[in-house]
Amino acid sequence: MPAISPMSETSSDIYSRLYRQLYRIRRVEEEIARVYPTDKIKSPVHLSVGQEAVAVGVCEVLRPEDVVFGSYRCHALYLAKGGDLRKMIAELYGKVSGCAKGKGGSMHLIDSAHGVMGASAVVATTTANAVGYAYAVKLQRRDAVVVSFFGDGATEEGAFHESMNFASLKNLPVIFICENNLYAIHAHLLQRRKSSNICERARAYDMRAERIEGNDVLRIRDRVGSAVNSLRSGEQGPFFFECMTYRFLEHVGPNEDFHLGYRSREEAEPWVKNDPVTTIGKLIHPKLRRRIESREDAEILDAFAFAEESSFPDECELYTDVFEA
Amino acid sequence: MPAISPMSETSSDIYSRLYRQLYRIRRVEEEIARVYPTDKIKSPVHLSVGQEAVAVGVCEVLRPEDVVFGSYRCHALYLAKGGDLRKMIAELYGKVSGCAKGKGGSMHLIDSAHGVMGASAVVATTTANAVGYAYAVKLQRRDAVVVSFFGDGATEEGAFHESMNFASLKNLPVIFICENNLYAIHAHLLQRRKSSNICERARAYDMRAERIEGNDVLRIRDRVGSAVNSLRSGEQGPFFFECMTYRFLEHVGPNEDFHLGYRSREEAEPWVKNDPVTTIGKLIHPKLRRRIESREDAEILDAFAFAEESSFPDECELYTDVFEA
Amino acid sequence: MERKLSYVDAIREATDQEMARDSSVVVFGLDVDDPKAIQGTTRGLQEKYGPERVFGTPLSEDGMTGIAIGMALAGLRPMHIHIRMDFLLLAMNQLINVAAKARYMYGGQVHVPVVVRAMIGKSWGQGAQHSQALYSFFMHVPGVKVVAPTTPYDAKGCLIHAIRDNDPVLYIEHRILHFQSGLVPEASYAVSPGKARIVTAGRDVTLVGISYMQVECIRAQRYLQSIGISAEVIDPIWLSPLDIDTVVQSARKTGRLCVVDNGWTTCGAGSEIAALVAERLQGTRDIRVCRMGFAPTTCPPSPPLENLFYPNGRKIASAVYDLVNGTKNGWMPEERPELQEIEFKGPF
Amino acid sequence: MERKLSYVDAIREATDQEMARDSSVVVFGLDVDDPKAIQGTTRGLQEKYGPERVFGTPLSEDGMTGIAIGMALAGLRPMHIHIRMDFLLLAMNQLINVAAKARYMYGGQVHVPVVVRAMIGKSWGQGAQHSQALYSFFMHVPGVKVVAPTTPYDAKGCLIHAIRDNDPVLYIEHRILHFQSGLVPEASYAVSPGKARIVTAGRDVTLVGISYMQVECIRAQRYLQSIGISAEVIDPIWLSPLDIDTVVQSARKTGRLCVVDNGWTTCGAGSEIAALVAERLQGTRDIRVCRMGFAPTTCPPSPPLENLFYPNGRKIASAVYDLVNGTKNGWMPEERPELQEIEFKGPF
Ligand SMILES: Cc1ncc(C[n+]2csc(CCOP(=O)(O)OP(=O)(O)O)c2C)c(N)n1
Ligand SMILES: Cc1ncc(C[n+]2csc(CCOP(=O)(O)OP(=O)(O)O)c2C)c(N)n1
Ligand SMILES: [Mg+2]
Ligand SMILES: [Mg+2]
Repeated sequence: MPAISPMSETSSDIYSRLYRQLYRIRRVEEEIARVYPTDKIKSPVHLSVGQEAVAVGVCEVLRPEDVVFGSYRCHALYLAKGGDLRKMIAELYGKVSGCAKGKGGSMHLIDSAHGVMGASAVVATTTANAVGYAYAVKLQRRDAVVVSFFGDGATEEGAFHESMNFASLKNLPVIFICENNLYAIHAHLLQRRKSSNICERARAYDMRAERIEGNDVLRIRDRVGSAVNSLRSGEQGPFFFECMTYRFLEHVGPNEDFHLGYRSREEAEPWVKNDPVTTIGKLIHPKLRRRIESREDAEILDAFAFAEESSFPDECELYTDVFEA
Repeated sequence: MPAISPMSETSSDIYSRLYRQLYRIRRVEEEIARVYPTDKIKSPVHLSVGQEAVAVGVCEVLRPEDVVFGSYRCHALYLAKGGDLRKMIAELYGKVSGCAKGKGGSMHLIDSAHGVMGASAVVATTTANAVGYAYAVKLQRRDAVVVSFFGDGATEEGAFHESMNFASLKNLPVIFICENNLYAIHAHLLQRRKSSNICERARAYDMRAERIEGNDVLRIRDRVGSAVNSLRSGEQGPFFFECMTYRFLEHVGPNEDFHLGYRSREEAEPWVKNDPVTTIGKLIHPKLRRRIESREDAEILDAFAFAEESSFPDECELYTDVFEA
Repeated sequence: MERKLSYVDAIREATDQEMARDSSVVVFGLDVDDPKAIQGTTRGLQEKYGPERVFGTPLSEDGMTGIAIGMALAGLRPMHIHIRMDFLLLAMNQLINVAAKARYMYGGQVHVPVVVRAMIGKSWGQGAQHSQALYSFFMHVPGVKVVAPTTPYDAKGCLIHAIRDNDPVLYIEHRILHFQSGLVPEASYAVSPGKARIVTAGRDVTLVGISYMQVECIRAQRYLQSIGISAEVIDPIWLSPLDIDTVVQSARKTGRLCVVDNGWTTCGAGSEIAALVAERLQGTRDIRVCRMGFAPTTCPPSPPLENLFYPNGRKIASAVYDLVNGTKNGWMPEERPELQEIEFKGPF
Repeated sequence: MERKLSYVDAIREATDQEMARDSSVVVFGLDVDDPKAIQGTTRGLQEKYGPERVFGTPLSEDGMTGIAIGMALAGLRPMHIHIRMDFLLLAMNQLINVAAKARYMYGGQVHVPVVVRAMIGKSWGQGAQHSQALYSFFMHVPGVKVVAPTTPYDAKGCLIHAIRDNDPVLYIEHRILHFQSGLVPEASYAVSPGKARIVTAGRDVTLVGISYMQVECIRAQRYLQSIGISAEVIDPIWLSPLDIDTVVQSARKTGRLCVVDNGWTTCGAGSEIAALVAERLQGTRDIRVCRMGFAPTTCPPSPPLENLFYPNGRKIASAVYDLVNGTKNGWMPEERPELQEIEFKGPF
């Protein structure tokens, strides 16, 4: 375990906060997976199970006024940044009480009140949006940091290149977080580029880039935290982090997919062994841990009940929100 | 003057061949500039005056079966690769005897018989086409090299990024030639990217990249020649060259543009002093040189006469070539 | 010729036969060589023809489209596959500015035999960005052909034509149609542009259904039959070039035209067909027209809203009833289970 | 209010006034801050409002469009300028998949007040890739507004509305119109969607001209006048949302509709207008329709072919003559110098 950068709190506070988030996200998605076969959730779900450490580690060092953008694999990010759980589950159920009134679905979670500025089903599109948001933040002299989350596959899109170039040209207060889980759907990184050198490419845009190995929530919190601090202290951006992580379940849907043969259980093993939910859980006193878990379990039950009980949007909702009323 | 890589011919043969091309291209464009005010050429002309060394140096080491793709600034490339002069001028005049029957214009010169595979008015589009062509060449086991010419501005487009990544992934027999003339229209390179590190970015795609300073036709011929030789000897591509050069005239049109103020005559001076047409001309015996020049002058006169005398396309031509007849 | 195949297998067989016949055919796109094999349409092709001719790509729609064009310029016949038509929006520059124009702007010196396979998604809350069918964009621009086969028979024949065509062809597949099965000759055959298909002859109204909406139009035809309205259902198959004559003749006979788009109606295929029919029949035959399609909104994932968003057999039947009787919401048929939508479980 | 301004100056003044009024307005795009200042439309703005609010960009249409959207999400009102509409093909994903859908797919939590200024080129052999007017693409997709002002007055008023509008607006400028001059009030005013303009009242035919074709329609109206055909010329101004009522009323009166697109006709604005008018008037009024626009080919640079490619006043007058008299090529007016095209020297 890497040391915690000195902060005015005991590391156990930090551990329990991190654990609370990790556990919460994991359990929410396990519940989604459990419910999914009932077809109550009629929306493609791209679960983050296994990857929670990235969103949790990064958001641990963010403030409410900071802003994040994500991809369709946005559940962990949404929750880690403080997105409303009830509204999230209701959105998956297509209910009017959802964060997007049932008009977004699982791939477009948003909670602008908590700085979750949206997620796109089209790879690499929100990266440019995040850069634009960061430009505005700088122009408006706002004290906020913008963080763009995307997968390894997103780095192959032209939009990624154009966004990097502009963010670097204008020294924008944006942090790029590449969640490198080695795959784009079923295609391994090395089927899509000659070498695994995402950080080198980022450096070619004249930005500081660093790879964080091992799906390590503490190290992510530590390293991204210092980048966030330099931005807050007026240093210029951007920063780039490649966070190595691993998806435990299938690309989309609630199941495992080792039977497909594009990756092996052996490959997954070390990641599963080193599952942050377990490792961080171990750092907390069992009593405290159980307290955290039962509180989260209750909240999750409540959120699903809320979604179940909520009503579907009224027919007239079909026509609203195309343009300003 | 850098040494000539050993080849089975005297350097004077090489000098005179290079000079012939440099002179030819320069004179053709001077003639275009002279005629332009008469409105006989109703097509936007992006002249290469000052930049001829790049196309000439590269094409000197290419064979007829090799293939080049260019941008709208394609006159020098078209001629250097052996494109038909009469057909080029006729195309600018919008005549049916033009290389595209008057349906392309100055920005879309093509001569497939001589390996000039086209030019696009949309920046960075032919780079992807060149990469695709190189993929085919490799698949077909053809002994040909593909060269993609583009400007410094093109490297900012997403299409450039995607093309580089794929060319590198598949080790394609393609050579990228970035004609870095420091400007995109009136915007300096450093207004568009944080630093002048085009080669670094190319290397981030795991390809060999080299900058060639000084608009030096001999060095270009030398360095690109060795890349071409390695490709011919079965080595894998791609290769990337950033050729520093300078545009003497306005971005589009026949005139100088120093009065606009986005660049200074002082900046241009060293380039003009070191004008390859002059420097290479000096390496040739005056007699020989005059012989070359008068031959070229005559051919150019003939080409413009040909264009003048040629007829415009028949009305029915409007509807042909949309689809296969 | 009694062999039945699914739409998926029809596409796979067409591709296989053409790849065997012509070594210049190459197939690529995201996930083309993965375990899901693009719904099965590319299953086994890489094993059979090797990774040089069949391969998955990086996430680079624009670049790979330009690369496909470059391959075509070099004599290959590339097929570029997109699991969502929505992603074509990243490739518009190469498709519209280059592929559609190359033959013309190079005075016929080159041609671009590229096939772009694009899938339309529906349902299961795919929502805003996984539900669009933007074929009208490509009908608008000269230089690209557009086909949207609805039957397994046409899926095979149109794809074979598309591969052999020397111009760019956009081949549109609706994911629900992938599950249809029907008669498909084993021998190779081409379904070329020029002839729309009259699926059922009728007297009272001409029903034109595009892509999956063809299925809903057939349902509507059944509903209408039950109350004595005889609909002539036409499948245009090729949208560009479009066989408008068949539609015009039918409309001249029935005096009524209803076009059901599998997309938004504004500036859509339905607008074009309605306008063409009006231009062609004006002064000779007074006709009634009606266009249907997606609601003029973004596609919502919430099931009840999604149902409102799409036309279906009953809504079409109801609209046609009004067209015939000059009523307004004069009739809505009871749901008939035997006409139920093909059962499928998402997400697709 | 007798002040005359050019279309270019009207755009510049609108931008200047809005930037002065609202510090959230930012202006960018390729070459926005260069000596040519986008035909003069951005002249002086950087000096006045600084390089943070007015700046040129890298060559990155797709990225910069996404960046504009991100700015809008953060509360700015970005104006993104493209010197050629053809380049929008690189930005379709962000425009269609994100800008047009954000408000809806986020359930109204956000809005995207982005203005995209796109210029249509013509003539001087610009050819295939510098001549397209693809506004029908944006009319097709819900969530984007589209405006194509033709007069300096509307150029200013529509741009002011566009900047203040809380949804994405595509603002289309034809480079020939840049040279028009006309009355433009100095005080700020908005020309909002909802009302098409009847430019000249008439009895015999309704002429709808889009963007620059408005000018050609006015020429046609003059030609037709000379032989006693009275044309009502309508400028829709806003294409989305479209004021179809004004066109329908006029067509009900004249019984004849000719729509002249400044683009290709297939699935174009003309198809939509013709289809809407047919749907609205069927059964109550028999009307004749005719659509004109670009030839169904790629744009050729060769002058004689280019002349054939575009509609003009005489061709429109001739088509309308046929529409009125049921003839075929019944009449073609002599060129009238006083109706000559605005003299301009390319390339633009
Ligand atoms: C532009 C675009 N192309 C293709 C797709 C289909 N697709 C959905 S997810 C995905 C893989 C993305 O991989 P990555 O960026 O690594 O994210 P991950 O799923 O691994 O989190 C692809 C190709 C898409 N959604 N958008
Ligand atoms: C995609 C695209 N964006 C913008 C333009 C407008 N434009 C024409 S040339 C040019 C500058 C290109 O600069 P560079 O690539 O350095 O080539 P150079 O003109 O210097 O040879 C621009 C921005 C274009 N043609 N295509
Ligand atoms: Mg991944
Ligand atoms: Mg340049």
